[in-house]
Amino acid sequence: MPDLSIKISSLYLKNPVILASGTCGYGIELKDLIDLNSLGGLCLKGISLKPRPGNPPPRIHETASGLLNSIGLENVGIDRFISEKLPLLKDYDTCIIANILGDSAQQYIELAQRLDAHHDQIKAIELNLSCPNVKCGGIAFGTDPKLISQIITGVKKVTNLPVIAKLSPNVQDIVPIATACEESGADAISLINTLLGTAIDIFRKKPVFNNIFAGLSGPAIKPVALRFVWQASHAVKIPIIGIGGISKWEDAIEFFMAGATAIQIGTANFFNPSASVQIIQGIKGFMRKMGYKKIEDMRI
Amino acid sequence: MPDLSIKISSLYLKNPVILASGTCGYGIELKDLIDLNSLGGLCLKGISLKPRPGNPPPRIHETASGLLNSIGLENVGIDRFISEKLPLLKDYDTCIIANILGDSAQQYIELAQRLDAHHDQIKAIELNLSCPNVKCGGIAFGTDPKLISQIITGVKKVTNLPVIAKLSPNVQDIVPIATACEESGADAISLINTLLGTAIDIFRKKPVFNNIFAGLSGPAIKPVALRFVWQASHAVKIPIIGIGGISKWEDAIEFFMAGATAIQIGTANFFNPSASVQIIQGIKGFMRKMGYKKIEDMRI
Amino acid sequence: MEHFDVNALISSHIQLSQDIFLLQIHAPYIAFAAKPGQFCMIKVSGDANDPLLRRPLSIHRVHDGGFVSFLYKVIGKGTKCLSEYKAGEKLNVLGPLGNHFAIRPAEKVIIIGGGIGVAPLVFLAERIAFKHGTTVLLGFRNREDVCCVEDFEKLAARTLIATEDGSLGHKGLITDLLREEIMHNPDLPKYFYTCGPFGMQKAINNLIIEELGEKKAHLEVSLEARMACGIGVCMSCVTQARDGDYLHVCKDGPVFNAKKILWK
Amino acid sequence: MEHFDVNALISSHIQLSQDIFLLQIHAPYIAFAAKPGQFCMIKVSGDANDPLLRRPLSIHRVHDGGFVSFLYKVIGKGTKCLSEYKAGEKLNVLGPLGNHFAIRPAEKVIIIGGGIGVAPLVFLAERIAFKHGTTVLLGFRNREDVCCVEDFEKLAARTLIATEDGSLGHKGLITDLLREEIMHNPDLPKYFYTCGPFGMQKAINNLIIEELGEKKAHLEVSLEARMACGIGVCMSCVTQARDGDYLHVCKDGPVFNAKKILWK
Ligand SMILES: Cc1cc2nc3c(=O)[nH]c(=O)nc-3n(C[C@H](O)[C@H](O)[C@H](O)COP(=O)(O)OP(=O)(O)OC[C@H]3O[C@@H](n4cnc5c(N)ncnc54)[C@H](O)[C@@H]3O)c2cc1C
Ligand SMILES: Cc1cc2nc3c(=O)[nH]c(=O)nc-3n(C[C@H](O)[C@H](O)[C@H](O)COP(=O)(O)OP(=O)(O)OC[C@H]3O[C@@H](n4cnc5c(N)ncnc54)[C@H](O)[C@@H]3O)c2cc1C
Ligand SMILES: Cc1cc2nc3c(=O)[nH]c(=O)nc-3n(C[C@H](O)[C@H](O)[C@H](O)COP(=O)(O)O)c2cc1C
Ligand SMILES: Cc1cc2nc3c(=O)[nH]c(=O)nc-3n(C[C@H](O)[C@H](O)[C@H](O)COP(=O)(O)O)c2cc1C
Ligand code: FES
Ligand code: FES
Repeated sequence: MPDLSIKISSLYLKNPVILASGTCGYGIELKDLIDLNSLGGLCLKGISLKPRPGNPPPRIHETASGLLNSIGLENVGIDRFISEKLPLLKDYDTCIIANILGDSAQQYIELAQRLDAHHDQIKAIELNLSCPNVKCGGIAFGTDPKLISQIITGVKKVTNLPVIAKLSPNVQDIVPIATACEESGADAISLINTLLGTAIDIFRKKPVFNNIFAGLSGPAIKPVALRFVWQASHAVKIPIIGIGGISKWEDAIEFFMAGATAIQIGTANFFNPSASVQIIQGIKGFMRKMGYKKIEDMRI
Repeated sequence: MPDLSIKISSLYLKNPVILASGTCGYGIELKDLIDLNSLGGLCLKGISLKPRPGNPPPRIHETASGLLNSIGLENVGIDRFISEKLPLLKDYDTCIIANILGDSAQQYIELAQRLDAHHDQIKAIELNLSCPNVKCGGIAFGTDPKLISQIITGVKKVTNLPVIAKLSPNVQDIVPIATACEESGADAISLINTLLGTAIDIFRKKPVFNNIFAGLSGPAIKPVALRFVWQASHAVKIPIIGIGGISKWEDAIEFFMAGATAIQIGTANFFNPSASVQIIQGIKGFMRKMGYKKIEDMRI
Repeated sequence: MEHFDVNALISSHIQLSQDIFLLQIHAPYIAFAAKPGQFCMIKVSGDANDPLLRRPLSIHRVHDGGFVSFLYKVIGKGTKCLSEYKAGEKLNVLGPLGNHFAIRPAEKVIIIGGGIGVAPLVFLAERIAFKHGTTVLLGFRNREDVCCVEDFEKLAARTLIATEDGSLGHKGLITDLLREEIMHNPDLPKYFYTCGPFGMQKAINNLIIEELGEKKAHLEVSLEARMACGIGVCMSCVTQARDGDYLHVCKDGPVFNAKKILWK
Repeated sequence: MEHFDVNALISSHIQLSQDIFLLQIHAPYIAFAAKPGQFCMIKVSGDANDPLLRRPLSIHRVHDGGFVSFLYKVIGKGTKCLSEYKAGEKLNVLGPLGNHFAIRPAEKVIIIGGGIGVAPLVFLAERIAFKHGTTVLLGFRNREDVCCVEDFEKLAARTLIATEDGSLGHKGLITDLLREEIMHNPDLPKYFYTCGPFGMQKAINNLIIEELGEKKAHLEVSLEARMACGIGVCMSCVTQARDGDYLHVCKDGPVFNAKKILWK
């Protein structure tokens, strides 16, 4: 019987399948459709200090095997997250990961501090580092190793929870960035966030999205995500959580072989709410058939 | 009646639809399937000084709405290109663009010089700048504005043919690179080349490709390509040739609106050899219906 | 709200006109739980990834034996794909989703449908009209687009039709019918339901407020939005509320009190 | 080599066994131009992009009236998609592509097919066996996989079968049949044709060289490779030649003189 459990620093997951931030809401919405207890983890919708209304519609646009989104990080804010959303997950036995975002390093630190007080329920903090840094003219944190180090070091000071740095793929070379994460104490790296893309409404002669650019996700981006995971996992020793276009168990195996310790399912939840559960079953079946005992045995 | 013709410096194209390098062989192979005379241009398979055998199989792998390729730039070399391939296109009335690649700036310059002698047939030279630079430890030329400038300046010295710089999308910011092209005298920029990706053969537990990484093309990458075209066309004044996932006329219009002066059709030629011809018809129909007179009128 | 993700057998699939199709599936769980105004998310490309997302379609009717039907118009890639499915094949269907119309006494309601927006209104009329009669106003572009008239008539509903080109019924807009209905009917019903294009629903809302005043205008509208998940997790399906907030059409709707909506 | 990209009507599509299908299309241009050993590239996802590429299938037979048939095995996503097409629907088909088997006098040839590799050999036998008889050796994994036997027998071919599990014909490999044929047949035919898995064709090549020597071994093999275009423009379909060069299966092949191939 294969053992699907994995460890990411102090974090124990019964299996390596996590729902990706922004694609499973606050978790509870899925309770009718899948057994939340069967999941390795749930990475909840990105949370900011203040509530964010998000962007005006349209917020999504379908592309070939992909999805462009410009949700604008709509969320209820940390206060309502703690008072209204977290309690709903009390009785579930899955690892809850909070995903946070800020305009400045200080905001990430403050959010981490607030969440740390709820370490009975929250088992790890994922830093969404693909947000534009307001102080530095809107450049995404995720492209600057120095800024990333600053955030991670600051966050590590205020919490003992494992800290996962979620990286943007819109960079030339992931290696210096992954290395900066490792050196500044991140417990794991998750990647990729969405690829920057755009679409034009040809009949209105203007970009589909108000912000012009949007984030591309879904099966279309899997080959690119897998490449980033390979590159990062060959550059650092901390665990990598692979994300990007995973919709079948075969995809998950590819990520494990490329060096991922765990994976997250994003867009697939939309078109197949049972994807995560089917993927867990599929991983188990493949490991049994091929004689793999642990997830890490699959690493090339 | 809309006028589909465009100009790229001294280059006149009867319409803005060009077949992309590496996806139309040496052109002549397509003569049974499409009327080559109806095309704006033909960008032939990338040519090097010496013949290149290419990579061992497998060389392609299908992904969701995409194609990974690791052809390894197989080509007959400049000598046979000139003696055997070019003559076959003599009687066609379409704009022939030669695509060249080298290990060093010197090689690009030498190739351009050789091709310049055939300016009766060759109407422009496209520099494939996504090749690894052997002298600089294999970093792609396309990621370094200084190297790019060096190549373009050198090439411009040896030929009067319009020079098109074909850029790699595997960079964080296309703006400094596009600007470097413009400043060093490139007549146009074409983008994007393929996105770096990979795939794993899970039953053999190894990467599908010998070189691990391969280039992703096809409809999957269209949103990313369109984003690069938008960014580049808002940064420089020289014409942009949009490439990436174009398979329908609607796609082409999106690229024109995003700022492209012309477009290239790549992977679509494989699954629909008539794509280019259908796209030309579709562009014409759309312009007529919407009252656009020139391609540039569509620019947002 | 309980919902189910089922792999349902297509029991029939009929082309009603050039671009309108009637699809019936066997999905007992959904049929049993469904309420008028709710919708389903349908995977139209089998195991393939293109088109990627499910498509939202209102529940048109439910039938004895656990059958659910959808009435839809082919407008793009996804609905085209769906139209190619044949009876005997299977479809992934997630539902019932969203909130629903409030059920009111039949003599007090007017149902107003525009174009393919009539789809959910038959189910509503069935639930409402049971033992009663209802007034139904339907607007279409032309004769070709007209559908569901017999469905409403079978329910003994008083069914009035407007077409823009006058090829059937009143020549003009549905608001013409509605204005007349309001003006010539002293014994005015209190509750209005609509489904159809945003512009049409906006015009109806304006007309009702104009004629009856804010206070007496009870209008439930069914809105559309681009949806990725249909279950409230992706935040993609927003429409703007009058108070400036965003409403999520898949969860807070698709049925809304017209007063809550920013009709811009 | 002339080829055509046609939108062909499916005239019939029959499931022969668990995973083997016989597809017939109406494509007069292709039918007329086709030679045994050539193949077509078939778009299996209509206008959708997933699966993206066309799939190569050998021309199984051509029929009077401009019909072309394909015999294929469902092995993955693309062939699964193809199998879902119904008679009356249309398919984009590009062909005929590649080179072809050389036609030799029937009494001098042996045709050897393995598994679904028999597909192009029926067409070959038809062209060769016209007025003559041919020896055909067929190897399969088991009884379930056996196909085309009657096709060959109808052509008055001497058809011998081997199955790995012995569920039909000789129990063992096709090379057993071939060795026997060579050993017990003093009046040996000079030309061999094969199509099937690479390993099988390699074994056949080895056996023939072993038994007859390099000089007398005239073997034409039909190879497979992953193809994007099928027409020689993408350079994806290479197989290695004995002299170290790469051969392009879609243009230089799919039929090769076995001596040219690096049998690694
Ligand atoms: C709650 C709800 C109920 C609906 N009920 C019905 C019904 O009963 N019958 C019917 O014919 N139509 C109904 N629609 C509209 C239907 O969902 C769209 O016509 C359909 O999604 C179009 O898909 P397409 O791929 O053919 O079009 P495309 O334009 O190619 O679609 C592109 C993308 O935009 C989305 N989209 C396009 N039009 C709409 C739209 N009007 N609403 C929401 N998303 C859209 C698609 O889902 C897809 O993601 C309903 C929509 C919603 C939100
Ligand atoms: C010249 C030629 C003629 C052929 N004739 C026949 C025939 O008559 N009958 C038949 O059943 N099969 C034939 N094949 C094999 C057939 O093309 C593959 O079985 C088919 O492409 C598998 O596609 P898939 O999507 O179902 O499988 P997947 O494994 O999902 O395909 C993934 C990718 O690999 C490629 N691929 C997978 N297997 C093969 C293969 N064996 N050869 C080439 N590409 C492959 C696919 O085309 C696709 O691009 C032929 C192949 C070639 C090259
Ligand atoms: C609608 C949507 C909303 C998302 N919101 C967030 C978010 O709030 N925080 C975050 O870190 N990532 C967010 N993401 C990114 C996903 O978590 C994931 O990294 C990305 O979609 C790639 O994975 P996929 O291809 O499996 O979807 C979002 C993605 C989508 C599609
Ligand atoms: C099989 C293949 C071979 C290619 N060879 C070349 C080449 O030799 N030179 C070059 O500049 N680009 C080459 N390209 C890149 C294409 O020209 C194009 O930039 C890329 O495929 C994106 O466009 P598409 O999505 O329309 O295919 C190749 C692409 C493919 C798929
Ligand atoms: S469609 Fe996902 S939240 Fe409404
Ligand atoms: S398949 Fe494209 S060259 Fe052979």
